[in-house]
Amino acid sequence: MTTARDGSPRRRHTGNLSSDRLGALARAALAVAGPDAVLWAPRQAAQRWAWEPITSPDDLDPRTWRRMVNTRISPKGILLPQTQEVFSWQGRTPKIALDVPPPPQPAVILGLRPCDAVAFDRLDEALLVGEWPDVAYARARSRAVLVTFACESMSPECMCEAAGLSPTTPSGDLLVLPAGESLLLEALTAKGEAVLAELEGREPMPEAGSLVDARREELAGAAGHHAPGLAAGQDWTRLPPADPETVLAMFGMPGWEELARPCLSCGLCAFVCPTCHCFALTDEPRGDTGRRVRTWDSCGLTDFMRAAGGHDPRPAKAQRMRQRFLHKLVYHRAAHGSLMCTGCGRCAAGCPAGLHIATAAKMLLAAAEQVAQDALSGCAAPGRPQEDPQ
Amino acid sequence: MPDAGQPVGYPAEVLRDLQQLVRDCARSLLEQGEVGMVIGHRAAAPYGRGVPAFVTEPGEAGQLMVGPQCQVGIGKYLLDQTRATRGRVAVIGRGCDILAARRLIADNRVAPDQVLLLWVPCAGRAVPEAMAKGGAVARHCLQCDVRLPEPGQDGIEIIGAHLAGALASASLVGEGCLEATAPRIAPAGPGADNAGDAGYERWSGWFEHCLRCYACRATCPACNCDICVLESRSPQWVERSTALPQQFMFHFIRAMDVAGRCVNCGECERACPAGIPLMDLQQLVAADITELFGVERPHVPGEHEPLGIFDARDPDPERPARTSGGGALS
Amino acid sequence: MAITSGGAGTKSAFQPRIVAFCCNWCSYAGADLAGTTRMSYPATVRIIRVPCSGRIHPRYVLRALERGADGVLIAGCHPGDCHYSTGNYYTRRRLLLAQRLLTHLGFDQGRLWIRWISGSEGAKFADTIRDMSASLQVLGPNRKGRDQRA
Amino acid sequence: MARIGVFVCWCGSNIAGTVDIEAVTRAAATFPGVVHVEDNRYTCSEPGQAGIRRAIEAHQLERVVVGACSPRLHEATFRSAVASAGLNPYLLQIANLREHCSWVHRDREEATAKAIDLVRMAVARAARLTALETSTVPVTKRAVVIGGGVAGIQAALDIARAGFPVTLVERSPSLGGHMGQLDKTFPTLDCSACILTPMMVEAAAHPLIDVRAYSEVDKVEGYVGNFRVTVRSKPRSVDRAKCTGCGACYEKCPVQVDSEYDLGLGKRRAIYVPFAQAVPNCATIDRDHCLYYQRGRCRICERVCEAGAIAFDQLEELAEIEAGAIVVATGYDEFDPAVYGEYGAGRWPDIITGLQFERLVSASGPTGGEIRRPSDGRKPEAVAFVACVGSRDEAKGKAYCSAACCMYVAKQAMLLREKMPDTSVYVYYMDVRAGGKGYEEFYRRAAGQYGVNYVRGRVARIYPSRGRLVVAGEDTLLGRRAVVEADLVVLAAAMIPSAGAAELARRLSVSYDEDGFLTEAHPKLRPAETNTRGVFLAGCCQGPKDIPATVAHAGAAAAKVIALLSRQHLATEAMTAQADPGRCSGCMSCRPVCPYGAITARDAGGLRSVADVNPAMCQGCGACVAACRNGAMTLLGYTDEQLLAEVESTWR
Repeated sequence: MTTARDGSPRRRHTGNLSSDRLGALARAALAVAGPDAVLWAPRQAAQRWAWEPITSPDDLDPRTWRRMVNTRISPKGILLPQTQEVFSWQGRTPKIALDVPPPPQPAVILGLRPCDAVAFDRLDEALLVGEWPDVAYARARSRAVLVTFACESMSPECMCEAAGLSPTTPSGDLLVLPAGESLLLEALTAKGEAVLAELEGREPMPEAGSLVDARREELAGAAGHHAPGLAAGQDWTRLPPADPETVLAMFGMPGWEELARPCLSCGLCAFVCPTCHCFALTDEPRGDTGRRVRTWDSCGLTDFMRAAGGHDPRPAKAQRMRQRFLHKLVYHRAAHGSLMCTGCGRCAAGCPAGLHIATAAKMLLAAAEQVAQDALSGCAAPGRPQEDPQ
Repeated sequence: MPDAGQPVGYPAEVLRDLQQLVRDCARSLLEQGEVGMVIGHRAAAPYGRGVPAFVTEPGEAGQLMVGPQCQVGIGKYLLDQTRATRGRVAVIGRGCDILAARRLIADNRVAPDQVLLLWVPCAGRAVPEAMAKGGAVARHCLQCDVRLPEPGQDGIEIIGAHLAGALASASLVGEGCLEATAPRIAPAGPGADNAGDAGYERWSGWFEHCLRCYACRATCPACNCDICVLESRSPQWVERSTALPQQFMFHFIRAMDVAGRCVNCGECERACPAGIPLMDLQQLVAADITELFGVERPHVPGEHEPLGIFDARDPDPERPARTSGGGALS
Repeated sequence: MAITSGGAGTKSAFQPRIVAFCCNWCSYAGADLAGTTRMSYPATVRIIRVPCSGRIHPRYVLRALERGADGVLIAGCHPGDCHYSTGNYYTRRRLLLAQRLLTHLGFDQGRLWIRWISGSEGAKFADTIRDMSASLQVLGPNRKGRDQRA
Repeated sequence: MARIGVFVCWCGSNIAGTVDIEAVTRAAATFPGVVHVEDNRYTCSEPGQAGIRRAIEAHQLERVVVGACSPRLHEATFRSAVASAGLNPYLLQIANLREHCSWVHRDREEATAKAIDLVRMAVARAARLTALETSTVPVTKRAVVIGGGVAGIQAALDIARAGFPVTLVERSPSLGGHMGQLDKTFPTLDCSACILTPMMVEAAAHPLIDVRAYSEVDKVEGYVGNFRVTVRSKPRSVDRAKCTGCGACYEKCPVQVDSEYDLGLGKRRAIYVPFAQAVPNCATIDRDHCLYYQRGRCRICERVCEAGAIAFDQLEELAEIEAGAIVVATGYDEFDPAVYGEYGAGRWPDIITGLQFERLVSASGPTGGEIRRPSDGRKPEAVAFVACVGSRDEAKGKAYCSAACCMYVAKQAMLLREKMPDTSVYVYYMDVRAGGKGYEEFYRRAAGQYGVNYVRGRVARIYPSRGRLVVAGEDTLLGRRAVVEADLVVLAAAMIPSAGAAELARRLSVSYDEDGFLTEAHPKLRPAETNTRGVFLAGCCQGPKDIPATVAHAGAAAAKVIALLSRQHLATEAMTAQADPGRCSGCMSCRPVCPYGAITARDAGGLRSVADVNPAMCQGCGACVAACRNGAMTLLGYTDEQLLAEVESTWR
């Protein structure tokens, strides 16, 4: 007797499905998600893997996914679209009519990698926790079913282990462990349970039971399962809880300037990131009609913080980059106890200037150790941070 | 260099010699105080790809590298570094880096006396995804005409001229990279397969995936305005929403504004996370500029921008254009 | 299918929308002359007055198409007669290239017309609008780069 | 949102006949910002304008839209109406409901729909209009005329006679230019010197004309009304105030050199007055040939000069002259016929140019008007003229026609026949262009009663044989070879812009064509103006002309200058370009496309420079705005916001 990821008490529920029955799994998930649900899965187009709506689940072949480490763009847009209408209007004050768009169709996201599945947990923390949950995201999220596929291979870009995760981290509503010709399923939430139940309702399916743990062991031990990139051997969970002193020390590190030198102030890192969720609200008038949309934004862009009147609290790119990395590795953790980076590696792979979050992490770990040592050796704390890098 | 995938067909020993020359040159420049900074490449994970190196101490010159892994264009960094550095700034780069620097100079953004340009021969640069497979050369490198330094240009010095020949003969395409190097779009225009609806569908397909992350603009040496019209709210030419018309406007404005100013470095396409073949557009426009206005090698910054001058004998839209593709419908 | 002059008489199903940027000194005056001499052309055109065709950035062409135009006309003084001596030469280069770029993006070349119309060429202005309307009727409504809410 | 008033005009039945005014006003009332709509039978009439004024006050209107006839007709009218109600005149927008709508459309329904669109566009634009001010610049009441030939003198005199001071700058030691070298002038055959000399004298004597001969323009700064012209006066080594022009010095000067004035046919001394009627009548020492300057001794002139005017240590003077206007009258030079090797010019002394012939036939010339062969001084028994040498020949010369040659060849042929009736004269020509009052008759007289042999055809080559010159050509009319043995050959060489004209044009930022002639602002309507406000053209610097055309052109330029200088202040355009220094990244792509040189780079500190527009020079074409990539450049009155507002409201 354990508790599910969503806290619901449950008996461990697993299943063993032949991999050519993936379509059935998909349809079961669709049934759970609702009548008008849309199925999303990775598909290869123009040499890249991308998330696309799938109309014929039976064409899905998990074997092809083995060639995919991960999609180039994260799946966050499925539940948090880059462009989302908040409301539309018609007429002019005083005679103005507002109209709120209908809720999105429920989504089944099939084939998530653990790093991306965990990323939705992070988005939940950022957008749903607290007094003012993000209504639009909440609606999409509550009706979505997440089916995670454990990774059978890693690329030089992968950093999940540095981020405290693994290629088999239980995440999403249902975890799938590919094992040869069969898919070992493990329900992780009530939704996952429902999917398995639905599946069993259609045809008898054996329990996977201990096979799941065995396969997880196997995958974890398998070669090439240790982040080979710059992040190799790093463990960001060792970053200390963000006590003011440490944060000030990290904030004041002189290294930011040098680290940021190559940065070109584009927004790529945030736009490919599965957990970045900053947005901008803008109006799009068309005569007497129009709409208010929210669109992805990035703290790396030069005008991100520019206020009406032109003031910009973060004019230097070093300041913007510090904000980004500290938010990923320190600030969010202080608020919600978890790293805002799941180690998917997209930013590092995509950065046109070859910047790497692991470089920043290394710097932060060093700074933290310094603080710790100073504390031990009883000598004075670093005190006030240095001047902002300009 | 960590897990560097040396692309097939590169003469490793030539690159090694070239690299030594580059390091020595940078070291002596810094030692003699000729420059305050040398911008070049150094190896970094993943793939051991070459990322920008900003060397200010003679001792650091040893980290400089050359070769196909040097993906990141470094010319544009002069914009920041000439302002941030005491003394001149040297760029040790390939033809495209040099052209990028010349673009900034031509655009009045960098003073010629603030920079020192050192041109290193190049055998093309690798495609990120293909690095693991042993590297493929970026498409536009196949059409590149500045791989080998052009002597006799003032303000530009050449490193390793004697090695250029060896690199010139180097095969440009690595293992399993043909698809990466194949041109994706054929020239449009009446008759061409992607003219009209087909072309529109094709570009719509690409633009649908555009994230508006501005990486193309951020890396483009011709996009060097301090404040960009693409983010302007008044007048607002492009709205933030990623609807298709906005995407077309975004890419039309960018293509038009760099028309005749693009240095053919391919940075936009390399940087694009959606893999949009942006260089196709630029190369089509460059060909048009040559055809319509007789400007040879429009990617080489000259005294005038092709759109900043005119010739009374330019083709006239009222008369049928010289060839298909251009001119007004009459 | 052709529009009868004046747009009166046989009204065809599809009336194209043309945005015309006319330079104040030649083409706008030409359009005025078409009026003073009571010529007639289809009511398909909306003229926007600019000091010189050299003022028009190619962006305007796409913006007009985006916001509902089926065709865009850029009209200026004949090359060599520009009131500001050289403006239209730059226009010619910039818009010829813009036209190429649009075709590369899959737009129909006939969506953008560039014409030189002097203050004395009222007839040429009327003819241009007539021809352009007719050829746009053949092309049909523009859907490319079109903002559906416009 | 600005409070907008819309005024729809019936224009009698002109608009109302085709457009349903009532429908338009009803629609206009619903447009954003519109707080008042009314219609008038004739909005441009006094009551109509009064209506606008009333409404502005009654409804506190902040913008006015008038739906009426073309703005090219009544924009000024309505602007003043708006202004008289205390509103900025540029807060007016006109919708062209007549020329662009009611007069070109027959279908009432269509015309009405279009009229509504036009008003909507105007309202949308009006909402984004901003108040504009025309600033003024003072006018310095002086003109600088560059070039002391007949064009420059004429212009200087006209301007001075109107009461404005003039500085007349001439490169050579004396005024007069090429006209001073001519003998007689067509078609009247009156003596050139006789009509030019009085002008020269008047110019020199005129209290308002400051003649600066032997001087050149070094630098030109500033803009219309406020030019600063730096004039460099070369040292004559003679004190102009003391020199009486008695001539004792050049009587005694031991050095002889070729005379520029006589084009090498005669000699002058190292100290000289170029010609008898020279103005100013003051000697000049040619330092390149003077023994004292070359060898350090001689100084004979100093000894013989009773006025003690010789000043060997004279230095060049730089004077900065403030002027409101500049007239360029730099004239022409003769095309060098040596380009035509087959004509042997420069190789055989008896092959001369038209201008040289003028000196040869002139009573003041080296031969005292006796026509002699330069080589041996013999009287020529046969003389051949060759027209179009360098003109109308794209291959080796110039594409254009030099306009004066046909006539001066006829004139010179006549003079010859008059002086030496037994000398036979041949004229090789392509065709005779005698467009001008009395010209055709003049040419007929030459060919007819003067018995000049006109041979239609180009000359293939000219070569010496037995002491004479064989002119081998073809008579294209008779279709046979036309070979003439002549003793003297005169080549009617083309007119080309005088040396340095292009350089001067660059200093004035005036454009010039591929032949180097300065470009007028408009080929038909503004022939004496240039695109640089305040700079005008007179005479052959703009293109080949004969004397009457030159004088007329000079008069035109003078009239423009007078009109300019008689203003106390110049109003600058209100609708000018403006660069936003905060947004401009200083790429200066705008600079080359500006036809008025109004844009300069200004240091903005921190290694930044930004574009700067001089509103006094800007004419508001907007070329720079289209050249600006990031929208830093704006054209007041035609901003992107305003134009986009029109585009976006076109059909909604």
